[in-house]
Amino acid sequence: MSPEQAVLPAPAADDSRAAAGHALALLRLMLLIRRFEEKAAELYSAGKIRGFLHLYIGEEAVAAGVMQTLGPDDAVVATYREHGQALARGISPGAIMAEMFGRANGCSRGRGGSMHLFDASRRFYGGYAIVGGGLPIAVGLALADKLQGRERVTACFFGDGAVAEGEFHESLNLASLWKLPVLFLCENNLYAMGTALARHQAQPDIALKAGAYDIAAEAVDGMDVVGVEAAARRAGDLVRREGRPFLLELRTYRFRAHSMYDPDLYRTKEEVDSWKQRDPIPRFRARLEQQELLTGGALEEMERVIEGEIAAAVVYAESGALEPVDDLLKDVYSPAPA
Amino acid sequence: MSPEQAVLPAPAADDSRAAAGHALALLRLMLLIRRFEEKAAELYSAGKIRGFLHLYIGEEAVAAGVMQTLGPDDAVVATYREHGQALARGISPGAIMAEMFGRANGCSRGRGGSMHLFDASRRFYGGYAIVGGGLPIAVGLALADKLQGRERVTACFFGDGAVAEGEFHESLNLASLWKLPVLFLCENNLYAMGTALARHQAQPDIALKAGAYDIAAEAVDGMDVVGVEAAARRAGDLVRREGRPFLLELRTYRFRAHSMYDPDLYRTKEEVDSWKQRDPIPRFRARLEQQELLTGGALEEMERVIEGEIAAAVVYAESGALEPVDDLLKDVYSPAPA
Amino acid sequence: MRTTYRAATREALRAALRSDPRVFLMGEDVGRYGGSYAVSHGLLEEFGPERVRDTPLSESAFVGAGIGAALGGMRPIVEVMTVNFSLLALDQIVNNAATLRHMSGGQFSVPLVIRMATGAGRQLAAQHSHSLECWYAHIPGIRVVAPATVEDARGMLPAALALDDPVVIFEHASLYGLEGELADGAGPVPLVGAAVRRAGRHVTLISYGYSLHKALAAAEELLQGGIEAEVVDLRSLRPLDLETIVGSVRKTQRAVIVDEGWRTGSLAGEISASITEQAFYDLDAPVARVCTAEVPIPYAKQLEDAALPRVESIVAAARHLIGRG
Amino acid sequence: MRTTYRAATREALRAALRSDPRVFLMGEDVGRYGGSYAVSHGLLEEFGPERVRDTPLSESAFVGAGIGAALGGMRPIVEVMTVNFSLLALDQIVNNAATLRHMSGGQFSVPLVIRMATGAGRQLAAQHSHSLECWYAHIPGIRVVAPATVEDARGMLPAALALDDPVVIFEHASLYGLEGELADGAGPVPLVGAAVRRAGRHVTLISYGYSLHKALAAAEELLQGGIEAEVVDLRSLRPLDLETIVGSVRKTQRAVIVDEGWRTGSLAGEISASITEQAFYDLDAPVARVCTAEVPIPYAKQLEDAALPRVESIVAAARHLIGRG
Ligand SMILES: Cc1ncc(C[n+]2csc(CCOP(=O)(O)OP(=O)(O)O)c2C)c(N)n1
Ligand SMILES: Cc1ncc(C[n+]2csc(CCOP(=O)(O)OP(=O)(O)O)c2C)c(N)n1
Ligand SMILES: [Mg+2]
Ligand SMILES: [Mg+2]
Repeated sequence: MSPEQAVLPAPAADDSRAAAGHALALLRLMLLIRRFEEKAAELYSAGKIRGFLHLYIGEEAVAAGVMQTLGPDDAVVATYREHGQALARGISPGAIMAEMFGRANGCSRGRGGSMHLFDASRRFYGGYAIVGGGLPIAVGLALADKLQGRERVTACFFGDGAVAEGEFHESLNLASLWKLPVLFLCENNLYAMGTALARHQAQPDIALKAGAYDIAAEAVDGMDVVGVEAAARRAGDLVRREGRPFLLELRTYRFRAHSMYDPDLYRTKEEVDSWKQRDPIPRFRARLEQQELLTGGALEEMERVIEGEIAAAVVYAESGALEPVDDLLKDVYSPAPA
Repeated sequence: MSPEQAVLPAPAADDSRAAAGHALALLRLMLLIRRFEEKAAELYSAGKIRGFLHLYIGEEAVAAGVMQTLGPDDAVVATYREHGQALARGISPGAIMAEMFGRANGCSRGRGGSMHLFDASRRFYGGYAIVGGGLPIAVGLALADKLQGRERVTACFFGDGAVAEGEFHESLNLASLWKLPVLFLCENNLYAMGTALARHQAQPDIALKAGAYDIAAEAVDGMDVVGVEAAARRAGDLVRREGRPFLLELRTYRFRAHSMYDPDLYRTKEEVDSWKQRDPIPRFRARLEQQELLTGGALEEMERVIEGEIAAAVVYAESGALEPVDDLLKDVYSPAPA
Repeated sequence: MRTTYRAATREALRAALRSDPRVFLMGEDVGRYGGSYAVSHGLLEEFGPERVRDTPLSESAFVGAGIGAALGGMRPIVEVMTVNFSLLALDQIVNNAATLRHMSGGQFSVPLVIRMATGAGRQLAAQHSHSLECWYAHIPGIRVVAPATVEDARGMLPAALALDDPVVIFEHASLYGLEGELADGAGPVPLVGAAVRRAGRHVTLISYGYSLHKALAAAEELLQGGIEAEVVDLRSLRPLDLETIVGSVRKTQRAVIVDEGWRTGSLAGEISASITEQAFYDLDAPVARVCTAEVPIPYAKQLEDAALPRVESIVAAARHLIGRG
Repeated sequence: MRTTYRAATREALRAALRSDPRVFLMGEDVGRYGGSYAVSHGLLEEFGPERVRDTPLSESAFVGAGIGAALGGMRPIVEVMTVNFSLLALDQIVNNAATLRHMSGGQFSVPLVIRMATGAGRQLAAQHSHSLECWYAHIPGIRVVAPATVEDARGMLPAALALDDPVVIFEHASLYGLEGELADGAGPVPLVGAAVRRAGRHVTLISYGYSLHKALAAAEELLQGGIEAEVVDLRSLRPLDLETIVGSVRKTQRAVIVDEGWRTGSLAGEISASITEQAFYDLDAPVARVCTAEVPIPYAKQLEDAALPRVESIVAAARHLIGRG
């Protein structure tokens, strides 16, 4: 699929949504994710963050747009590339940064790291690092909601690479067969590590595959935050109303390498640059300026505040205690029942 | 899917194929499979055959029709319900019966039993008893042919239940992505053990699923041996010509329980009877009589010969030696290389 | 009341479904078919299709869905028809069920029960005869039990459901027909803790599941020769109750472990190593193992019989230890 | 010539692809990406996309396809990026690769090599830090090896390809950077057989893979205290070379097994049991094990370090055995 094909205009009907405060909040959120990850990359090079680090830079519009449409009772299941989802869901930058520092004040007490962010209070059921592994979990969360008569949506993020896994197939069939409220969100960034979509999918049109499970689907430009939000809202409303799954394909691109280990040999500079032309942040900013929703030094002010938040997050992380080694075996099993 | 929907007329264009000798051979083969399995069921009750025994009775037209279209260099991968495929591929009734008796003269030396029939000389790569487990094997056999520049087809039989497994999804994608000559043959008998198709597939139209992999597909009446052969030939020719996979769905029905352990509580007698009305054997016989290809006492003669063959097969099995217990560890590993 | 292992398991399922609305059962053919081993027969009729759910052939998805449903507040009982098919669900069990509590810093737990039939002995050949309990017993984060009696078949399930951890219950397919006495109103039993099923002075036979009954038969036979064997039923495979195991061996100074798993890398090996670590100086002879021969289980009866632990081989191993072999 | 474990592995792959047209390499990102650990870097350019095949994320299908291709006359080398993902392919490996020769009465064989990275130590947390070699070593019908040196990285692959059996090669991810001497024209090495990597009189340290190097470091340290440790590298995990292992222990009368697997049900347990079975009366003290703590590997460095075998703990265990602990 060429970049061109991936461009769909954001439905005009939804532009109204992008009004004032909400629009600025969206911009702010995307900026926060971007700056947070730029800092994370810096701290990784400095050796403060270890293990695997997968950056979301370029894909911010997806998490930012989708998360607007979820309520506090809805559930989120994500992948190892989930800083954006975690921040968009409201987990504090400090708790996430501390997690990546491996500190006890991290959102997983330092036991998970970048790939395994959790927050029970926000029904953020974590980052899953086995590709495709989160899909059955999302199906089960939705099943629990259905069995308990709760009208909730489980939002399940996964990449284009996950579509090749058997668990994608089994999970979509099960969710549709049992009429479960799962919003399947495929972040199609055209690559599974170094393997281009067309080299891992015989049929690269992912949304089309939903038909094999009698699931409704749509593909949207994942670089347009307004369009993403609108599509996610349409899809989520349908999931809520009909209690059935929906597959939303978000066509996006990662600007950075797959992980900090990736030499990025499999893409041309031209391809990456052509996608950077469609960077969701400047694109949205331009739109707001044009609509005069962003004026004067507002952006600079926003950047300044975010810079402060991130600096504070780093301080919070630095200041976090290390889990004592004596607690190594904690939380392997539950305390025996009374 | 109701029995009605499953009925497709056999393409008239192909009736010519059903001429004389070939037609009688088809009838004879279906009868051989039927009588062989009736005897196997009897011997199971008598305790001569043990383990699991899955009967193909009612589905004979599928193996009989498909196997006509394969050459000696083509490969066959089957399931645990594979007596029909084995007989149709030319493995002798004696070798199969002996295998089910657990004798050293069985086609797997008594190590496999009913679910694991093998014959290297016929490129019969065996019955696989883990549902879906044979599909990746078939993909690999086709890959070996492609890499060695051999124009061969690998015929891969599996049931409707296997369609729900992740391996179905992964295997069809891989076969299509790599343009491998696999003829996927889904024996849709409407049940996976006691679970009806509509209760295990959100989208019960199996042929339709091929689109998700950019694979061509067709669904045919699996109770009509002529139609099956014609469709398998069309599909096989395409696989051979284009070196791409094809999914052929064969709509059929098993008249007996899933296995000898199955109380068969999940189907009504009416449903089973309505399908028995479409028994492929009387149906084809009637057609041959009407076309005066089957006359006088020909059928009785055929039955008599088959009865003799099966009696001989039982004698062969009875007379087979038991693998000596001292050879228990044989064929776990290859003899060390010279 | 006289009952069978199958009926006791069914009764445990029924009682759980009755007493806790969070409990539901899902798996292949648990409903309309009545369970591939007829364990869940009648439960669909009593509890309906919402709580007794037939699944497609999708082991990874429905086991994973069990994990998700547990995260979502339910108490799922997932039946994986047999351990042979559980290989398709191992990623979900090992990478998700076993890790979520720890990876989340204790925020989440996975109160999931997974039941599966295990074992060989019915001429089902290489793909349908696995005994992989040892694999599961290796994984921190899950608990593993193997009921070998009707009491445990009835009592371990409710005990497992009372915990917030994932519990895997192995039911040897050859045990479903086992008959035994069950006290009326029998309920939960302790999940952990080995049981001395027979007292003896000369040698300890350690086993679990179906093999336990071979060990008990061997003990009978040994008695004819004047050898009094103590028989320990592991009951819980993870955690292991080494206190009871080692306690018995300290007394008898000799141990034979009977395990249907293949010998190399068997649970028997782990137990042998642990006994030696803790009771080396009390041992009169090295701990012996009676396991399955290292071969994909063949179909032919004489070959399968030769591959599996037999009463004679247990008796011989015990006699040998005592120097009467 | 001075080289690295990574380069030696790459050279082994290159030589195999050059010398045998039946050999091809497939796996996730082995081609364009250059291999997730850069092992196969450059091979796509040299051998082309037909013989160096990038696969979709479909572990079960491409491992199964490797089995099928082996049945079809090829000599596939399948790279499963890491053992963590191999859980998704276990059904194919255990139920098909390991059984086909036996189930078919010897008619078919599966000359397949499966390579996978294994191990922890890089702060990759619970889902990316498994050491499940012991699981594989339990399965009859497959062979399992763990090259720990550049010679073995270079030589075990061709030795595996020369066999008609499925062979699983475990490459500890922390070894790829290991430097060592490789003789020019170095080729195949015997696949089976343990190696005494260091001679000693007082205690035998038994290990494999990356842990071997911890054992060697411990031996150095022990020497400071006058303890001469013999270090045995298992090399082959299935079959185990008990002759060499037991031979060494008979000599030193004391053994410490170092294994990155979780302790319960570890390969170390199997080896401990086997040593005791064969050399009980030669043992001066019970065989000791230094394994990984029973916890899903945590991300935080201090916790991961505490969970894994350390040189100090090996030294302490050895000293304790000798009564100088
Ligand atoms: C089952 C499994 N196989 C392989 C890997 C290694 N791996 C990690 S991410 C990745 C690519 C995933 O691509 P995609 O699903 O498109 O997500 P993206 O990284 O593009 O966001 C691979 C192969 C893994 N984590 N899990
Ligand atoms: C992975 C796996 N899960 C479960 C089983 C148990 N089982 C054996 S056959 C069967 C039903 C398969 O149905 P289908 O694929 O339609 O084939 P059919 O028996 O109808 O020919 C099941 C569930 C199995 N053998 N393998
Ligand atoms: Mg991607
Ligand atoms: Mg079927």
